[in-house]
Amino acid sequence: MHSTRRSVSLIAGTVLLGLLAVLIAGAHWISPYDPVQQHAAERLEKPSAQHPFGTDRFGRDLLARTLHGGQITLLSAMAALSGALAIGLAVGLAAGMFHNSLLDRLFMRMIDVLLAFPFMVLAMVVAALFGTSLFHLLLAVIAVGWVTFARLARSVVLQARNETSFAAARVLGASNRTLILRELAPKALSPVLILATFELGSLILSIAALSFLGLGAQPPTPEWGSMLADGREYVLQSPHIMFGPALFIMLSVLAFNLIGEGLRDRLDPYEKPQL
Amino acid sequence: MHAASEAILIVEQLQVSYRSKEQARPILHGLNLTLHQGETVCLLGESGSGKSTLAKAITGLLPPSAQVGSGSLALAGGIAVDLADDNGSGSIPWQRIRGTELALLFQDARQALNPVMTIGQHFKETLLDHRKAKPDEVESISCRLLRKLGFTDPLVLLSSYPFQLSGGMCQRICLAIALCLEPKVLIADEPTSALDTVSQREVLSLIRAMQLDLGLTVLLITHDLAVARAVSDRVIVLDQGRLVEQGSVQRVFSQPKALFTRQLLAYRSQVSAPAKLRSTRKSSACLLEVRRLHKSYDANQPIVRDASLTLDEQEIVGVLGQSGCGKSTLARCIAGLETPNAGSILLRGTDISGLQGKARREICRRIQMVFQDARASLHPGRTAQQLVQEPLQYLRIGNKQERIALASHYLQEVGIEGEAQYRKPPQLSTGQCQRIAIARALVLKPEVLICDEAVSALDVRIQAQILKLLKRLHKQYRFSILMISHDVSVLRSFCHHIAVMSDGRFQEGKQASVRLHESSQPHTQLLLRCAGDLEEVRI
Amino acid sequence: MAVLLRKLMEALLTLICATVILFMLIRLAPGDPAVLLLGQPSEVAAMHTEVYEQKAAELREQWGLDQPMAIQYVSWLGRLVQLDLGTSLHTGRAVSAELAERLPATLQLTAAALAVQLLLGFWLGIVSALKAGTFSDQLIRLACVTLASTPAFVTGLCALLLFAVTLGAYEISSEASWSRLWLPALTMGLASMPQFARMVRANMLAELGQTYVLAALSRGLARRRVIGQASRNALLPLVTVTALSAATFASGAVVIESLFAWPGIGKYALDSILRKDYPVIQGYAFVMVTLVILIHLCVDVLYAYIDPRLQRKRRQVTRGVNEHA
Amino acid sequence: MRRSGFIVILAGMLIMAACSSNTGAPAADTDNAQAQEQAEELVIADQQIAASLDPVEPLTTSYLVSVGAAETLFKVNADGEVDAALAASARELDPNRWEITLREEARFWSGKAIDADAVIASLERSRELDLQAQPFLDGLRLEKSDDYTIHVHTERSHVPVPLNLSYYQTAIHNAEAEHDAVESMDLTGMYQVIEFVPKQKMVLAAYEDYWGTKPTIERILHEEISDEQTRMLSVLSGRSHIALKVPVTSLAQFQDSDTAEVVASQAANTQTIYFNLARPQLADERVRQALSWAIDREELIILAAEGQSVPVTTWLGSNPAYAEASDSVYPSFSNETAEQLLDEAGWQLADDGIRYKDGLPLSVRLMTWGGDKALGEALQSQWSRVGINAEVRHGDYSLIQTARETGDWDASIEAWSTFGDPYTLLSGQYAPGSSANYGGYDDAQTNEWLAQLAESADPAEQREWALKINERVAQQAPVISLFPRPQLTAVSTKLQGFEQHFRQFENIVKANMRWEAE
Repeated sequence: MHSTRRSVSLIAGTVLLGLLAVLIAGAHWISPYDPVQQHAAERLEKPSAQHPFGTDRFGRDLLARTLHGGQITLLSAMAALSGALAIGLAVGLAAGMFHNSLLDRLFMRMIDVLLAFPFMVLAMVVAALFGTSLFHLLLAVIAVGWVTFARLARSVVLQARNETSFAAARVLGASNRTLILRELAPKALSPVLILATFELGSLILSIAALSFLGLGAQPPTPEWGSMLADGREYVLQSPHIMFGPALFIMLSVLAFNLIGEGLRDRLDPYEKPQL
Repeated sequence: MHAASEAILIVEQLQVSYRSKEQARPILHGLNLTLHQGETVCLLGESGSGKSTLAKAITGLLPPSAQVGSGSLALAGGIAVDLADDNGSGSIPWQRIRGTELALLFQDARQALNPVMTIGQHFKETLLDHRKAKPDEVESISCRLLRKLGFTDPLVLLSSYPFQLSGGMCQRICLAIALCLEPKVLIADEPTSALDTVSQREVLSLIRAMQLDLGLTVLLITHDLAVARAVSDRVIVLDQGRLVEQGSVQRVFSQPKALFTRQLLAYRSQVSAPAKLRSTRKSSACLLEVRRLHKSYDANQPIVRDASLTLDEQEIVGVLGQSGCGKSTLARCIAGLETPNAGSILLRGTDISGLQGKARREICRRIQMVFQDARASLHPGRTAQQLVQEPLQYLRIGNKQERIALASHYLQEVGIEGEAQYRKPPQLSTGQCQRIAIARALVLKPEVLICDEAVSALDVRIQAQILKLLKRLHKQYRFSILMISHDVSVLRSFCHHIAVMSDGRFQEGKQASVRLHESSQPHTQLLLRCAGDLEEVRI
Repeated sequence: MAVLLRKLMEALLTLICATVILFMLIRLAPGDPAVLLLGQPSEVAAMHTEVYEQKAAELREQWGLDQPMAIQYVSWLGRLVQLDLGTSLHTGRAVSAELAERLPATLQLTAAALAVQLLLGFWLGIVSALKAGTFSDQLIRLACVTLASTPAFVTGLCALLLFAVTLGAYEISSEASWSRLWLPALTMGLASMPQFARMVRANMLAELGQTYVLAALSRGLARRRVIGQASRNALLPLVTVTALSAATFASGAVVIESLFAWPGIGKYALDSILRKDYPVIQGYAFVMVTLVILIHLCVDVLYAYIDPRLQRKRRQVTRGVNEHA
Repeated sequence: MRRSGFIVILAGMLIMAACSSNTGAPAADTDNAQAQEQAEELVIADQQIAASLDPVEPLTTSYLVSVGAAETLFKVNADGEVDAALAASARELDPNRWEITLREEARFWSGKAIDADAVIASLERSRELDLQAQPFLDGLRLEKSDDYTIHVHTERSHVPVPLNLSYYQTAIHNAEAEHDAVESMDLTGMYQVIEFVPKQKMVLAAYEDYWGTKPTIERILHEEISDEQTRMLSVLSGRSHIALKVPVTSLAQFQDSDTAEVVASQAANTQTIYFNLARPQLADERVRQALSWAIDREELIILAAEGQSVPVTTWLGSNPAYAEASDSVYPSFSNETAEQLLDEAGWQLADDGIRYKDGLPLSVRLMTWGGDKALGEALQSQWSRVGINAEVRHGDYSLIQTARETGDWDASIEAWSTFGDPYTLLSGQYAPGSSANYGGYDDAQTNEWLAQLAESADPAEQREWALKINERVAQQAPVISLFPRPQLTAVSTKLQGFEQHFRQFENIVKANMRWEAE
């Protein structure tokens, strides 16, 4: 009973994500409208059979925009995440493997420094520095995002270094490269990936928030954050504009969080006494 | 001797199973058990036999994944409980039973204490929660108890934290805390397995003393035949969740009825049989020499100081010492896992201490190591074949076919054959894992094999098998062995020479194991006495 | 003491590195601050270029913008040491004074939001852990995940609409009064609560799996007391998280503060970033970075007090034991 | 655990209760008082309020003037005529000299007389310290004629001195005062500042000894609510009585409201696209003209301004005085003309729907900022219909400024005021090197006409020149004019007497404002 219940969130998350992926990937077939084409005559229409999510101020079909926006939002969040993940893992592994070396100290100092910066401020300044575009926003997100992963990877590696299997591999003659790739990386990977699923959720929110502040995707690219910002202007009159992107942001973050929860339960199953 | 006195705890028809991945795995099959007032009963069994589950079941501490099929518990005070009811419903008044009726001791005493609470707080909380004392009496009660348990300065102890104390001290404190509620029955679940011989002896004699002093009834759960023989009045032997034999300690040890008990005793005598070793040829060359080795992580607390030792070709040398004496660190230094602060390690005359990179890896061909926890040293996701091939890959020995052939050969040598070669550690037994670890070490044809407590955590049966295997391989492949252990009997039966380590150094050179008892060193004598007490003397 | 000193040195080093990054970032950002200051679009686009250029040059000199980076950095650092954060380009007032003015409002909001986050997160996390695997656990986790998935500005806007316009129970003004606190605090606290609850749950489950919990139960201690012990230990590692979320709140919840017109630091920072008010951004970021580093330092020191395991210097107790009983 | 959970909830509720009772109790006590005060205090929610109290600080004066704290010598009324304000009258003595007569009864808040010395000192202080006052005071020499008369000598002839002195940058203040605190500031307006929190709120009370009509509303609270949605909600909730800079998008939300209504007017600002003429594709006049022909301004107004404006095709068209110029050049929207022009210019339509010439696409990157995002998006859509690869970049203003400095820009949107002295306005936009001539427009004919406009003495003649220049520029299309920026203010239905003004800083507080009779 215990184990079956535990995976409910994983299953629910996967199913939800799959559903979203199908919807988003099939945007062309689900909604026949061009997400960018403007129709002044059909602006601000309430949801109807023709436009299930209604239309925005330019008469663009919101369902089409939401679905196409999903491609952009999710892909860019994933791209930023993979960037941060790759850097974070590499730095974390290196720092953990060569614990207390100059390299490690240097990395740790960098991490400390970056952690001391308020995320939003750094992201905003970096975005302003390079100019506003989704690509630059992603760079900014990566620039601050890798730190979390590096820290986690390093702590896992430090723990793994004390394990018998690490000592065993060293005694058996494994080189540093082998040790990192075969012994440490697989151990660091699963907790880091679990963190990543949660991070992906908050990343979607962060990108949305930064887009909301006008630092993200440029028009007419549909992106959930900027769609929300657009819809906000009509919040009383046509709240349906915000409905689509808000719903999809919620659902996708929910999906990733559920998967994260499920994965974590699986990775470290808890055994608590009956109280 | 207490057979006539009244039954103080009766367990009937206890059936427990664990749920895992949809199927239930039965652990206990309708066990019956009766304890009488004032006796010490030993529950003897191998790991996995269900003895700890019994202890948890009768104190209501089973994890949620365990299910009690049936079973009843009756205590002297007229308390009768249906254990099958206990599935989180809270219908059983455990708070009245635990602590005051039944007290429990755990294997790892340090883990059983809250790490951020002082010892005094533990006493206070326990006493006050049961209303056994008024707040102002707590200190005097706990001091009295601690003094009784041999602590001469209880006040210092009350303000210390668990992490500041040794494992043996923690176990004694757990005992004191358990006793402060004056329980009728004390259940001790492997209370000494995590301790070295000296502490083991201390804790056991304390339990015995308290039992006699307070008229306590003790249920001692252990896998160690020596412990069972040393302290119990009555022995119950458990095999795979079934009670196979019970009777007075003398009877069970002298005339075992069940086949299982007979086997256990036979293995034990194998393991601790006095050495029948030919002494090594005087002419054999010195293979490995450790010269004045010094290692510390913290300048104030050196782990190894000024340790010197030699290992000749084909020789088996045992390093004996209490836990924390620095013997494992010494082994890790020799294996190249640690860099010593001072001193040298000579392998055939060449200093190999503190080598890095490629040079260190070359030494790996010549010095290999087997660890205490074999399962932890193996990657859970790889098959036995792959695991044995690993060192060959690391050191780029042979091509793929050759590696497979070599691995198969050595796996066969250690007794892993056929389909078992393609299983992964989680599907293999602890003994098999240790065999794979040995095969993995030997596949590089090392000159020195270091065994760091390689058999300490194993059941006696597996212990005997592994030792036998090592002996055979030693004879066949003619490597030298450095055997690290805290267990005198194992070392005495296995090694040519034994060096005793304490406080990071060897008090004297290695002694022929047969003449160890002639040593004049007081520490050696203490170790021997404690071990000997357990072997032969009843506490 | 030596440990404290080493920590202090480390913190200082981090701070210096941070100031370098901060300085570089701001200096590399686009826009000539002098031009930005002078060139705000006004009623009529008729600037006399000579006068304008002259003014701009004067300003550049005044702000030291024409000097080499290194010198600018050193002089900036020198001023920082004297707690002079510079003068706002926009208002011409001291940045330190402007920050100090807004700090109370932000702290007020921080404290309240933190209280919401801690109380609710703690409670839900513990309940969820104790009932792990049951329906109520799933329900709590779902609620938390849903809450964590909702953008704060959506929740905030809906709350504002409901309470201010529909119910008339909330007053929209620019003041940081107590009667206006509850809504932004609740919005902020609820947004950050799920993460906290999740960590409480995970830690609590890890603690409940420890032997000492079993041991305490085996001594017949009351359920409440055992849970109390476990939750105390589960919360210990969360001090860092709490301190950091306090720092995040204190650095200003940009969206929440501007949505609720809360006159705090976050809104001030956003305005300044959009206005490229360099001294303010620098001063603000410096204060926040220092705050975070200080918080880290304090947490380190605090742990030494609350978690006895970290008091490394404490001796092993070996005295007072009879070798033999 | 159930119990401890309950305790936690209880604790939470207690804290909440404590918070609300903390505030609830005094609130209840002062409820009546507040209700009365509420009836008297006018709450104005603005996007920004003053950051300081010194009238020479940028923008500060604008807010001081708009809430009635500071006054200028002259004032422009809603019809665009210059009236006397703090000054009693003005007279042009000769083409290079004006005489300004002051009011003897007017006093600063400190009681100091507003005499010629004080006024000259004030204007000189503005000239010295406020860069933005420069354009209006440049070339003017102030001379005291007698205690209450000033002679203004101008370098250029026929400078409209009263108009110049109606800009908020020339607000009269006591030059001897410190202006660093509520107590030390000294102005002349009908409302006196009594409390000030920079960038948060300013409280004003009616000034007892005001020279003119005393206001009926006793107190004003001017507060900063920078988020436009929140600002709008504050009026809808009844808390504020006036919300400025209401976004056009929220117009519909006031339709059903009986708490507030929106007053909309077109500012004398033209939303204008500026082109970077240094770009090869934009250096071609035909391309720029095509870009203008391709714009459907009616649609733009619907999409980006909710219909709250009217198309203008020349820059001066948004000035009520030049209304006839509003569609003198591109009278209608015509994609055909645009396509024809582009074809002529050699930009051929390719299969991907974009025009190419010499293998290069016809690209225009339009930079927008502030509230013009939707406008940019609509423009992008319209331009792409004729085969232009239009890109929109929305950001903050500093990005546009930086881009202009480095020359790395194609087009940007900005809206300058079109009200004022035609020479100042037009030369600011089109004279080579002037500050709003971003694209580097330099046309010999236009320059010549600008010189003639400067020389011209007769208002009718000036008007003539201005129209000619305006039309020529529109023809050549270095900029494209779209429509006057709509200016929306949400006003509580309780308030009467609010009057919309095309000058933003003149449109809030009037002395005749009063509360609707209950």
